[in-house]
Amino acid sequence: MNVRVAARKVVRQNEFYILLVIVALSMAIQMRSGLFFTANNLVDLAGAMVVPGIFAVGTFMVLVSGGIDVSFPALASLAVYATTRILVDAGWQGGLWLPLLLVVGIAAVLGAFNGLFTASIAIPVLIITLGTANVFTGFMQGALSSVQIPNIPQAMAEFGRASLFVTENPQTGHLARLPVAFLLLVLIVALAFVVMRFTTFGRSIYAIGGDESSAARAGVNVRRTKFLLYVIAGVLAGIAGLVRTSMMGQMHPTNLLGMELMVIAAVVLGGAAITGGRGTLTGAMLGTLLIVIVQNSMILLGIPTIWQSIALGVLILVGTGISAVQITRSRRGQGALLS
Amino acid sequence: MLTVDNIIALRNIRKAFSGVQALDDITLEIAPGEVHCLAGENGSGKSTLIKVLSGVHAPDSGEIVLGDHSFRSLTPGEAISQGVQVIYQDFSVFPNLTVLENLAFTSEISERRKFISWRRMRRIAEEALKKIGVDIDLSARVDSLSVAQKQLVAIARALMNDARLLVLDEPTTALTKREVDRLFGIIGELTSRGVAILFVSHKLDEVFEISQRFTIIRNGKHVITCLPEELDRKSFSSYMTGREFDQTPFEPADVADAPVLELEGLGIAGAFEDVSLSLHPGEILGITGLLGSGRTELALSMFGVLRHDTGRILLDGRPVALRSVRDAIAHDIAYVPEDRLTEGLALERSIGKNITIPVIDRFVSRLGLLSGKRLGAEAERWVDRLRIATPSPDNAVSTLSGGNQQRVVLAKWLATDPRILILNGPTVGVDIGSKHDIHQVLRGLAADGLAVVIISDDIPEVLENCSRVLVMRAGRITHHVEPRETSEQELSEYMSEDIVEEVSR
Amino acid sequence: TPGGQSNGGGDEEREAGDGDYTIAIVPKDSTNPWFVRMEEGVERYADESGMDVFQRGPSDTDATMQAQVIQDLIAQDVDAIGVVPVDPAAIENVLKQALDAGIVVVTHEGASQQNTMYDIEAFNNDEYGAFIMDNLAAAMGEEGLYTTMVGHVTNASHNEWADGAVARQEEAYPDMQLLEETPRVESQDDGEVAYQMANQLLKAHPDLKGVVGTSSFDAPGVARAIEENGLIGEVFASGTGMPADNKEILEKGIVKSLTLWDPAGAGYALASLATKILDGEEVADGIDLGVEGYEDMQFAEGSDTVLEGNGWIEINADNVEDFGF
Amino acid sequence: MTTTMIPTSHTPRVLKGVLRDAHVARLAAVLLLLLVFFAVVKWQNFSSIVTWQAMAVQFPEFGLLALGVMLTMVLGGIDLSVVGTANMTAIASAMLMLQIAPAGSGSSAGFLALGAAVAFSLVLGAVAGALNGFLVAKVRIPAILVTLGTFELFTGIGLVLSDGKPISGMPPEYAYVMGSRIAGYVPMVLVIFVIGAVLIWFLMNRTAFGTKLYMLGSNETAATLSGLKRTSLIVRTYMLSGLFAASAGLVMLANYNSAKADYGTTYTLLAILIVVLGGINPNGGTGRLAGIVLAVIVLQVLSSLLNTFPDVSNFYRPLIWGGVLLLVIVVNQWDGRGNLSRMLRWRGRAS
Ligand SMILES: Nc1ncnc2c1ncn2[C@@H]1O[C@H](COP(=O)(O)OP(=O)(O)OP(=O)(O)O)[C@@H](O)[C@H]1O
Ligand SMILES: Nc1ncnc2c1ncn2[C@@H]1O[C@H](COP(=O)(O)OP(=O)(O)OP(=O)(O)O)[C@@H](O)[C@H]1O
Ligand SMILES: [Mg+2]
Ligand SMILES: [Mg+2]
Repeated sequence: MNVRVAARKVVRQNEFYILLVIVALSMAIQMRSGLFFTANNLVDLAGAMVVPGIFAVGTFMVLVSGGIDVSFPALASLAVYATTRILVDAGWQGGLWLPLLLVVGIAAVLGAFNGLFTASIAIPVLIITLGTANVFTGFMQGALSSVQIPNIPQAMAEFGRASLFVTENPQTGHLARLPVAFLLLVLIVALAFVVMRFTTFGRSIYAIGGDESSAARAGVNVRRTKFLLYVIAGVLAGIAGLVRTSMMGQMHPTNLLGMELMVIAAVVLGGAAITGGRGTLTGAMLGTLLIVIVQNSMILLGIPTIWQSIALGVLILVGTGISAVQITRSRRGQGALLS
Repeated sequence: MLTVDNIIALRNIRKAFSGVQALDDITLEIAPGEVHCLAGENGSGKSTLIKVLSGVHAPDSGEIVLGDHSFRSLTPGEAISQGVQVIYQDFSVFPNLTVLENLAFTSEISERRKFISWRRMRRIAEEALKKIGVDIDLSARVDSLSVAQKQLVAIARALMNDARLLVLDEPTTALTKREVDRLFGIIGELTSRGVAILFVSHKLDEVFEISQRFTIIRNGKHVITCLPEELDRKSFSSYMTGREFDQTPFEPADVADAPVLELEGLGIAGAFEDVSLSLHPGEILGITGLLGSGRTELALSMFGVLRHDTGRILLDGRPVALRSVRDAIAHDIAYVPEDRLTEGLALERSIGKNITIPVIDRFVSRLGLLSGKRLGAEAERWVDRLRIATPSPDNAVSTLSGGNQQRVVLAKWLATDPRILILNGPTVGVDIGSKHDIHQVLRGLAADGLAVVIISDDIPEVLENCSRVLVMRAGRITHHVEPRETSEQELSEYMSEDIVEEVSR
Repeated sequence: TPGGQSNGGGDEEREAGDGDYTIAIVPKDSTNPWFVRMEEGVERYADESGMDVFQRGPSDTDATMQAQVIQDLIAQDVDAIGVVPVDPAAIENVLKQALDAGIVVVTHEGASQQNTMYDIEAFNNDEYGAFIMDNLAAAMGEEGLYTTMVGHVTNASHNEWADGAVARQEEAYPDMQLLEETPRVESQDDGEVAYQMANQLLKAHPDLKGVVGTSSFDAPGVARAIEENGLIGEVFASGTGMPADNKEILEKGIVKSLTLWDPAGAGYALASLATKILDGEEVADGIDLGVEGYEDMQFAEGSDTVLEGNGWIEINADNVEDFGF
Repeated sequence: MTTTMIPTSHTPRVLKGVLRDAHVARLAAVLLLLLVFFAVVKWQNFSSIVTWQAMAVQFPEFGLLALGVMLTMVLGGIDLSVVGTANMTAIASAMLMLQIAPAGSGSSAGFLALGAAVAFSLVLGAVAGALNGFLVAKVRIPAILVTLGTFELFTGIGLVLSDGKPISGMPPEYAYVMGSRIAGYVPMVLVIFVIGAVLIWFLMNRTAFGTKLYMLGSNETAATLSGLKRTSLIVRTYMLSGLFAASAGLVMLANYNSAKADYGTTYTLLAILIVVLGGINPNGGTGRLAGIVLAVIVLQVLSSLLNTFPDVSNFYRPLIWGGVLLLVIVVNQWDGRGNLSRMLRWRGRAS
């Protein structure tokens, strides 16, 4: 009986369907190429997850609070560009602590800029961050006249190259390495999980996303919570940017721009409500994983380059469609009268 | 007997919102252990006063005294820690969180904890529910609960801490008699412990049953503070509204013999079953029952929102299939929904647009263009006819008070020129003045030959305005009652007869 | 006739032949180090000539934005515009408007451009592609499986270079084969995508031995995949790249050689050619634009608008330090 | 609601109605200030007709896209696929034109091709929009996901059709008509934008559709209970968005005399920026056309003004756009609710 209840609960959840879609897609790729379930491929996917994954954590937290932040790629680019520029110009030879500190510091300030607006002005966050995103990009490209920085500080480059372990394909001898940065993703996801589940701050974010005025009436300091949230989201974005730059071994100021929609889509795909208050970190990660798999399997699937956009589009629509239809169907059984 | 450091007082409070003086020099004192009733028409400033007391709004001037502390203004956190607990009209629950969290979250916040212990929260939540003696699944998400259950959650949450003052803003609008009785029991217990209660309600019976002192306000100004003995219903209403009413039972003028609507053995699995009734032009049929008795589902199936599994619906003796709201409208059926805010109105749109939306296609010329002039005239007509208090029908509905918003919903459906009008809780949260007006409108409509169905658990409302009353219980119609041959007491017993109340689904 | 037609509100001092012109150079996009380098040439010309010569490009590699920049320049009544088209077809209209307004129009990397007075090519695209192929073939030992990578499948010159490379292989390197399943991949002008694409390619086709890169993001991204897969010396990449950006991969031997031409020279040459036209000088075979590689320009075969310079540069581990950019 | 159709009394009343909306009035003030600044600082450019013609050719592209996005946002949705739709339809109709009138065919074939292309492109745009609408309304996928997916899909179809290359060599008649200047001054593409805007004005203010749209965006449950056809309204709205995207595609085809799968990639965010700057609430139910039109013009004037300063790099453009957006937000808040003072007070407390 209890098992059935639990099973019904699982079946009502979005995560379940995303997982099904992921499994089905993996099977399809495996059957088509025989390469999906190889150690190298899985490690490559894990590596490719790092940056979008960290972005997704921040995006998820903001979505839960009822906002949509489109400024994080611009924020990350600016923070990392400024950091790299400063350190390269100063000829920094020391450890990773300083780049990390600088990025976190700058990103926190930029996040606070977002936070100041969102916490004090009752206007959809999408609008505000659309403004700040442009300001960040414009500041980076205009005031800092950003250009590509080919040689990043030694410590960053080393961090980008460092690997946890290396897998080898016995037939081809090809290697794949899991970057240390993957640990960072795991750490951040774990931290975010604890924050969202076991801290008053995290639960306040859910409360605000559910009903902001109720949260205020319950004694939540809504402004401080939101402010802090955007600082954290900024820091997470900055870290993701640092990871990307370190892994590429180069700072390209505009590389990250335009990623926001895909990341938001991934998190929404994972079941986070665009209206706030609802969603799980598991779902957000699964959604991101699905998108990463799709983007990283085109050649394995043998899809010609020119058809890849179509394939990506169809996969997004089918993936979201399946879970949307299932969710509607299972909710209908629950007796929602309207809609 | 009143110790000074226990008194709760608001002194000379003023509060204005861009242009509206919502509170104009209001003073209010509440003694420990007292049930104090705050009465006033819609928009008179009751909720605003409460929000000042609970720290949601900072007053423009005045003083808030809690025991031996005096405050210029409060924050919600301060208010809670000073023992002020509020159950808001909209309950202020978190729809996206579980019952458990809704109950325990506030205490986590007020204790300024950084980390949350789910075990501790569960304990707190269980205790809170035990205190008011209800049983709701703690892991259920609040948006899956019924309105009454949501309210119970809000009440349990407010009562959980050692409140010094419990404020209830229209707490009984969504409760049935039985639940109200239980609430009053809880209130009695609290007052005996010295907790002060500030109570806002538009239901006069309740107000007189429970209150020990009254404060009446009008247009943000203090009118009178007095004891219940000094008031009767009539003077109470006139203090509130500055008008006089007298309510006489409804006598249907001439009811047609041929029914316009018949239900035969209608049923929806899990909601209601075997419902048969007939409705005649010129009558007002009451359907009453507890929440969860299937009354709303019945109404929705008559309006084409829900599809019935068994039985059939006949209009003018001919079976019809109501597959959608549009079908129902095409058959001249109108439905005033239960919750005007989420189901009835588009708040930021204009009054005129809200009224004319179901019939907007009638104002389209052959070229496909809307006739603004005719639309405006139609809106004006309804604003006048239902006496909706607004300077212009072009104003947003959100600028109206609850009673007037309800009139907009009514106007919207009358504008469709229906033959059958179904109203679900037509006067929930509406003040006596507006309520009276709405009832007069309904009676007039019936007299003009409209067939009206009022679904309500407001027993006096049903008894005074309906020509026949059906009692629903657990999805079945159990009694047919003639209002003149019954009493409120009897009706209430029919509604709750041997029901082991199922609060959680 | 430059400057001959007044376009309303234009200032009268700037008549043809007065030797003081306003010349705008419009690159594809300006964060790209390529065009940052080009701007150096433009600025050098401005310094040397003392005229108002500046570079002004869109903030993204976007044909529509580039067209708007040109449109605004026309409205400002500059004397000459030198463009590096993102997409020649997309700016035909707006360049026609410029010509109609009496503005001198010259282009670079736009051999197919109709509405231009002259187009300067550092080289012929097919030959450049062939040259990239020669470099790759040398690295691969002239045998094995290879594929091509472009910034975007919509990028015309990248595709022309890639086509040129394939043509060269077919003609000169019979032991090399183009990967048939995936003959062309896209790096989306992003080093990370280039890396991920290369990873996938190597997984799906373990016998792949070389990648012809075209955009400046391709070779470094592929190089990272080669290094991480432990395939240095077994798989090779080639392509276009700036010396400073690629020093490391060249020195590590992941990429044997890269090819480029100096964008600063192109920027200088564009401004210089525009001045000559404005001054009314005759443009003929052998014209000297005053900068290395463009001293002896020749008309391309069968064309009287496309001027070709002499060549490109190959960079490798030995000479990468010598360029100073 | 007593507006008459007599033009003389009509214009001032419309203007009054428009300015009654505080947000729109502030945008108008911003535009006015901007124009004054432009005139003072760069009189030479300001007074030249060429400047204005250049602007008038530029903004219809993204202006038309913004009009479509606006409709979907009034509904509480969003359309991220507009650029994909524009490119796909432009490529398809360009190919159709080349079929009907290959290079060297006569002018009658050219005009036939023109007509066929316009019709085909609009139909295709509407079909693309209908797909979006269907997925949003019936399958109930969030609009942001639907349109992100269809953006990729439509772009992909464009790529496959064109093989990634520009489709060019349009019959000269296309450029002749679409590139023409009416009365020698007014560019055809501006006329198209104006027609589009007027059409939307009519839809929103003079038809039942517009009223229903606002109602549905404002409260879906209430609208459904009022008997509005939810699915049909949503599908029709996205169809309109597709239609406007297709017309933007035709304008781009005219401006660049070619169609390509990756034209205007920066327009998606720009269109959203415009809509949001224009005062549309992304949660649906509110917003005015006048706001959008003003926002389009403000951004265009800003951007053209910026281009007259050779020393100010184009990269400041997003900084300035973003700054204007934030400024408008703050000012709206400031005189709307007095929240600015609260924000300052709060900031004091936090430090
Ligand atoms: N936040 C606000 N902004 C502007 N005006 C407000 C606000 N809150 C209340 N008002 C105005 O203040 C007046 C008093 O409203 P209040 O909510 O206190 O009335 P009420 O007595 O609770 O009415 P009801 O019986 O309908 O609940 C009304 O005129 C209302 O329009
Ligand atoms: N933020 C606000 N801005 C403007 N008016 C407001 C605001 N909040 C509340 N009001 C107005 O306050 C008045 C009363 O609000 P309140 O919510 O107490 O009453 P209600 O629930 O609408 O009425 P009822 O007591 O009949 O249920 C309404 O006129 C409402 O429009
Ligand atoms: Mg109230
Ligand atoms: Mg009320």
